[in-house]
Amino acid sequence: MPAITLIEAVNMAMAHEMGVDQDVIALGEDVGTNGGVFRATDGLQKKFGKDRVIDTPLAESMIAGVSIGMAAQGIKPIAEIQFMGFIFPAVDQIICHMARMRHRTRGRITLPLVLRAPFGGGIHAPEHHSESTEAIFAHIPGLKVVIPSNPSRAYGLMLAAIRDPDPVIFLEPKRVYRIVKHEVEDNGEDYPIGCCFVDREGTDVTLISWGAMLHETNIAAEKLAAEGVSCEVIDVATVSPLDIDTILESVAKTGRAVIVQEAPKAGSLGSEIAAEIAEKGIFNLLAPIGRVSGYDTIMPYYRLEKQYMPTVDRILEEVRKTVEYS
Amino acid sequence: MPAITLIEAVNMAMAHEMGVDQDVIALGEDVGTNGGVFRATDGLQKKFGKDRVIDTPLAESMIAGVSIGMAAQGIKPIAEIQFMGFIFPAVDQIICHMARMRHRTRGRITLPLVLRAPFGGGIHAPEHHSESTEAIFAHIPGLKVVIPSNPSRAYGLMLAAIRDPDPVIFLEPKRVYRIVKHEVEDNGEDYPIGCCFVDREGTDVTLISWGAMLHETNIAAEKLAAEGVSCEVIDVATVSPLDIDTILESVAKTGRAVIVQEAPKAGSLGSEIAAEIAEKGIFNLLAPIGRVSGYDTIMPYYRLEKQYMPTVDRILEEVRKTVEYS
Amino acid sequence: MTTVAKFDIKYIQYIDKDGKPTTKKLPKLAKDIDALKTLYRSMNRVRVLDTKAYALQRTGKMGTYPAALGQEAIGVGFGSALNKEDVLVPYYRGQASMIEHGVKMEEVLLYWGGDERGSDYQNAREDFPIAVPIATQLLHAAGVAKAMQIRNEQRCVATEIGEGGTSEGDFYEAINVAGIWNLGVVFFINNNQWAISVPSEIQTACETYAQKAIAAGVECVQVDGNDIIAVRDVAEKAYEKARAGKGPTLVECISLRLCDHTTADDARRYRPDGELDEGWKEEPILRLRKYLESLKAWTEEDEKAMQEELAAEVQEAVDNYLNTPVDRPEAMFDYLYEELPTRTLEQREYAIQVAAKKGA
Amino acid sequence: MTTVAKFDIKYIQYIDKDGKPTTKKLPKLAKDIDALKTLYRSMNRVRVLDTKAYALQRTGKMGTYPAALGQEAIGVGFGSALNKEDVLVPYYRGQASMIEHGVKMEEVLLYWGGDERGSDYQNAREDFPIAVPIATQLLHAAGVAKAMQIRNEQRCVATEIGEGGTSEGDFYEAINVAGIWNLGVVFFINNNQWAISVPSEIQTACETYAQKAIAAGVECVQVDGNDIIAVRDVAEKAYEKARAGKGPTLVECISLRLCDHTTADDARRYRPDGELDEGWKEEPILRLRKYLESLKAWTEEDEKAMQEELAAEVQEAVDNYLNTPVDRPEAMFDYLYEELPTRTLEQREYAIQVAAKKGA
Ligand SMILES: Cc1ncc(C[n+]2csc(CCOP(=O)(O)OP(=O)(O)O)c2C)c(N)n1
Ligand SMILES: Cc1ncc(C[n+]2csc(CCOP(=O)(O)OP(=O)(O)O)c2C)c(N)n1
Ligand SMILES: [Mg+2]
Ligand SMILES: [Mg+2]
Repeated sequence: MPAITLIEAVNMAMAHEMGVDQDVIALGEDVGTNGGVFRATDGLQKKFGKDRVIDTPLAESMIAGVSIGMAAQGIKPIAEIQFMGFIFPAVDQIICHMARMRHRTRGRITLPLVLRAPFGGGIHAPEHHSESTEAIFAHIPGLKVVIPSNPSRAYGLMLAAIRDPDPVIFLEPKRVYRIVKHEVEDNGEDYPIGCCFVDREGTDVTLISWGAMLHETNIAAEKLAAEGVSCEVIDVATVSPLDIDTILESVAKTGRAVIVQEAPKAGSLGSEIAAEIAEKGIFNLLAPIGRVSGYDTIMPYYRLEKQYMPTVDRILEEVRKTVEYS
Repeated sequence: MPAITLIEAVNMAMAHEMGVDQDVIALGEDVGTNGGVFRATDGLQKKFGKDRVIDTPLAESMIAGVSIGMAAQGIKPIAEIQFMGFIFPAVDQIICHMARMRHRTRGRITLPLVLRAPFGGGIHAPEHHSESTEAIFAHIPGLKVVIPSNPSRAYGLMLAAIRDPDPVIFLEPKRVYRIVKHEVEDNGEDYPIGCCFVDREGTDVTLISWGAMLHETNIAAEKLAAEGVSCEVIDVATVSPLDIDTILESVAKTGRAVIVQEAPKAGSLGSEIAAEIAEKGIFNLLAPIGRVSGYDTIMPYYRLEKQYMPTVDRILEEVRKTVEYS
Repeated sequence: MTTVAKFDIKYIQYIDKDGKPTTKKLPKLAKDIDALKTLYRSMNRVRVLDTKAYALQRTGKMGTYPAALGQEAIGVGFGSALNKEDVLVPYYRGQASMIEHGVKMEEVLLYWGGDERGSDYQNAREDFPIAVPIATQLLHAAGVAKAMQIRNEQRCVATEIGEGGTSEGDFYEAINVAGIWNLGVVFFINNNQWAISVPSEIQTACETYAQKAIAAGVECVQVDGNDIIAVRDVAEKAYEKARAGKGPTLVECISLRLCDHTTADDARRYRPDGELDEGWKEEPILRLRKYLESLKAWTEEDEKAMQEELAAEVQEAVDNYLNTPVDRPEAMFDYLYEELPTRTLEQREYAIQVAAKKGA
Repeated sequence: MTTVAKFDIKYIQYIDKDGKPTTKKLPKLAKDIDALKTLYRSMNRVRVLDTKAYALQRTGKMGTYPAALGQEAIGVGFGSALNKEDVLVPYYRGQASMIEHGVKMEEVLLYWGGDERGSDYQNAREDFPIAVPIATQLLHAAGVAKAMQIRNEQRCVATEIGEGGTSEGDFYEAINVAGIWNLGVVFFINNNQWAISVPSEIQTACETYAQKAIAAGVECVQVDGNDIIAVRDVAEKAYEKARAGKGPTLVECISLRLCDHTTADDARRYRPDGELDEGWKEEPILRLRKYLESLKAWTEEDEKAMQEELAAEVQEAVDNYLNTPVDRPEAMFDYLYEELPTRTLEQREYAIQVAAKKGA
């Protein structure tokens, strides 16, 4: 079993499901011959033909809207938005239709579709290619928003997303597309959507993160272990609907929480998690909830992006502060 | 001085500023001859001509995009989106350009524009006409998001929004367009953007709300006063950037907080406020933060909308629970 | 300077406003008295329903409602030409086509009466619910057609939009993708000359709405939307072409909105004097009646009988609507996902409690 | 069936790929040797800059960069025809027109080198920064033109988009509003035949991109985008019309992308064999050189001298770019609003501290 990267895992999951389910198709800008600008769909058109791996015209609202139409007929589209920064023309279709078709037809029409998009900073990309706007979608009832943090989860969660009878926004942390490899068996086994994963068990403090930031978070946890601080690390994975119970249980145990995210802070997913802890677990807290976050400013172009992105050092500092608080 | 409604105040502020500043213009679908579907721009075209009060083609991305172009030239557009449910085609222009033009040109191009939209439920409107999605915009750095709750504030804040050198999303709680009247002098005095207003001083608990919900919140506070519970009521008014200091001060005084909002709960502005209190004022809290909110589901059509919207009773219950907590 | 491409836009009309044929090459339909009577009845049915819906709204028993007054030939024309297995993707003023394709009148009323169950069509299971966000539905129609193409089905899709809605980007993205993918979808533009208060002179510099299809390489035609024979005939041919895998068509149907935009509108604020008087002379129902009368196929008694029957039919739908009790509060949650997340489940329980208290 | 509207699309070319005139009715420019030499130099400048930028990227000194190889006649042609007081609203592959309108080469490099200061154009103060979200910029261009119209100014706006970008709704919304408002804006389509890996056969069913303007009632024309005399002449006339309040024009310029989409792309994955060989025979620089040579207006020595001068000029820009120190970390915050909110002010202080620690 060869070790594969996160993006290869995404590819493998799509290929797997297209192989077993005729109704699964892929579409998007440059997904065909080119295999996607990040090669997420590499080889799929050769394998499954132009009818099932479709290069679309350049129009995101169209990609989303057409996927809705197809899904209503029982086709299971996996639509790619080339970068999350270009998802906004599709927001109307996502919010006004994708999220609510089952609801508004009282279950008559359902939309088994996946909308994939690479997101996040740190790869020296041009303007509009590095933002993290998962909070927008996590606020929309009727959507599921999934963010895998490593190859195994990418494989299992992508399978689950395709099989899910409802629309899933699948956000891929492109900074870690290729930085770790896992041995992933192509066995068709999916991972549950709607559950956190516990990356590391610990007793002193709960670190909560998702996507690419989990890597810095895990490194920080490792370093802290050497200092004698025992961190529990939670990969949120499904950012909506949020599995708050796992987080609350952990915080009940550790009494301390630090949330690590790349997105701007105000009105973010981190705010949501903090609010939930504050509502349901406030008196378990021995320290204020720590938050390591991108800033409430525009994602800078790449020369300054390192100044924007949370680092292992910033995490260490915040965790130490939280652990030392009394 | 005749008493006027919230929507009349919006109209009066626009008329005032168009009178004193040639660069101010209004545009949108049906804003001209028809004076807007809610009559917000009633009479403006007659007064200021078709060059300054412009009926646009039916295209929201266009309305936003063209406003950006005009504002870059120093025109000060007040653009209407007919209902907030139809703002989504414009989201790309709002997020990718409106919010960042000053930033990305290092101050060379600035956008003194206002994007108005009526929002919120409770008026038996058709589908897509009743949602409260302020959280989406409050999460976007570079925007200001203002929500007046009564006629005086609508007048003062609209003037401030027009005069603001940066883009302001001005959300009008249409349920209260006509339910209260204030005596508002047309004196051209603006109210500050970026500040909460304290509607009512109190000592036992801080009630935090914005927009139409402030009305239920104030009624609840009145009833609670009769029971001997002293509520401080805060109108957030500018939901982004948030004036968290006023809220923290109040909570430091009362030790208890209840947030009241119409929007769905997960990832909402209420989450943001709760998270901030939890981060910066957690040990002032004598009770968990109470939250009265819309549900994490699609805004129902009107037959069920009353079941969705927070009521005075629900507020009373939550405040009592919060006050009695020990 | 050489010419590299040429286009022209055709206009089709068979019956003029006085019910007189304008050409000798009439389609078969023009001689099929039974078919014409059915169309005539259908147009009248919509008009009765709309009138009733207006009355319900005025008496507080309905929400905002968009009538199709003066535009009945369009929806009835293209809706009736669909086969049962075709799919209809309507816009909000689409009751005429919806009813023709099997949506019940009481479902239409339920939808505008603020009840989601109105979109759980009992007969037209594959048809889309009404799209309020303008132009979005055209992309769904293209997607449905794409699904049919993938599966090699001989079905087609019909969708409708107002002329104002053609200014939205989604309109153009939809016709463009339909063109390049050669989809079996037919786009009908109801050019009723108004988008709420905005006339075409403010909407677009185009001479015709049909020509917008040229931007997508899609075949197009302009039709007299008050002439149901023309609308229906053009629709039939476009559907045949679509089902045969020969691609999309865009059909502009010229009519006039004889009513307010919706019950929430007052067209007197913006409609020029005289427009309505002229419009009423062109309207589709009277025109077809005159034509039928000229064929000696319709009498005053027929009319009376039909109106009575329609009144009863619509009244039954209204009664069914009015007798439908408000849905359970938990219905707010029950169709959000196949399975409700725990968190929202708690809210569901809470909402039930709150409702129970209120009820008590 | 009557015909209600007719359209045709004209194609303009003056000089063919061998540098030979294709008509006797040449515009004045074709005889203005000095002007042609300036255009020739400008096209070469862009090519030298692009080559340099590619090299910088390959050696880790630049971010992703989109070259304009083979498309220089378009941007140089329409960019050079602008007056200083006109406004340019470029797209990401717009360096040719930007430089013509006063943007410095080092600003272009700074932008793609990941520094916002690259958009703080020192000369072209009113020009828009590069738009990466495709088609969005066309609406800004329309808005700028609307502002000029409101103020009754005799200026105009030029904007550019790739042929793939015409599939976006914003493209259509922009030309439609420009049409109905009669705005002084000229839309240039760089039809370089590829949208990353997607050729026109997958993008639209249109025979021409010019014809998309018919959907907006906007005048349009197709031009040989490798013939700078044609591009420039058409641009001049369109601007004159725009400045005179006579409305918008859409100009499709046919070229070929001789390079990868950007430095992040590898066109060998999708480009058919032979396309490049054919393309290089059509390209605009060699063509103008041949034409100049045919007029005895250009020699090998001229070429050598010019290339040396351009190399030095571009090198200076590169040096300025490379010598620009990274901005202060607080610059992330300083241009967000006129005045930074308290909350964000705290983050600014914190960011400064973090940076200081890192530096230490
Ligand atoms: C995206 C969007 N923007 C605005 C509206 C509000 N609105 C509802 S109907 C309408 C006018 C539509 O006119 P037209 O397309 O001509 O259709 P008609 O109503 O005349 O049939 C507007 C602006 C909407 N429903 N959706
Ligand atoms: C809204 C949006 N979607 C997708 C992209 C990603 N993208 C960048 S360039 C490109 C292709 C553009 O092709 P074309 O418009 O023909 O211009 P060209 O690059 O060929 O000059 C794509 C898909 C983007 N920048 N913006
Ligand atoms: Mg209309
Ligand atoms: Mg291209």
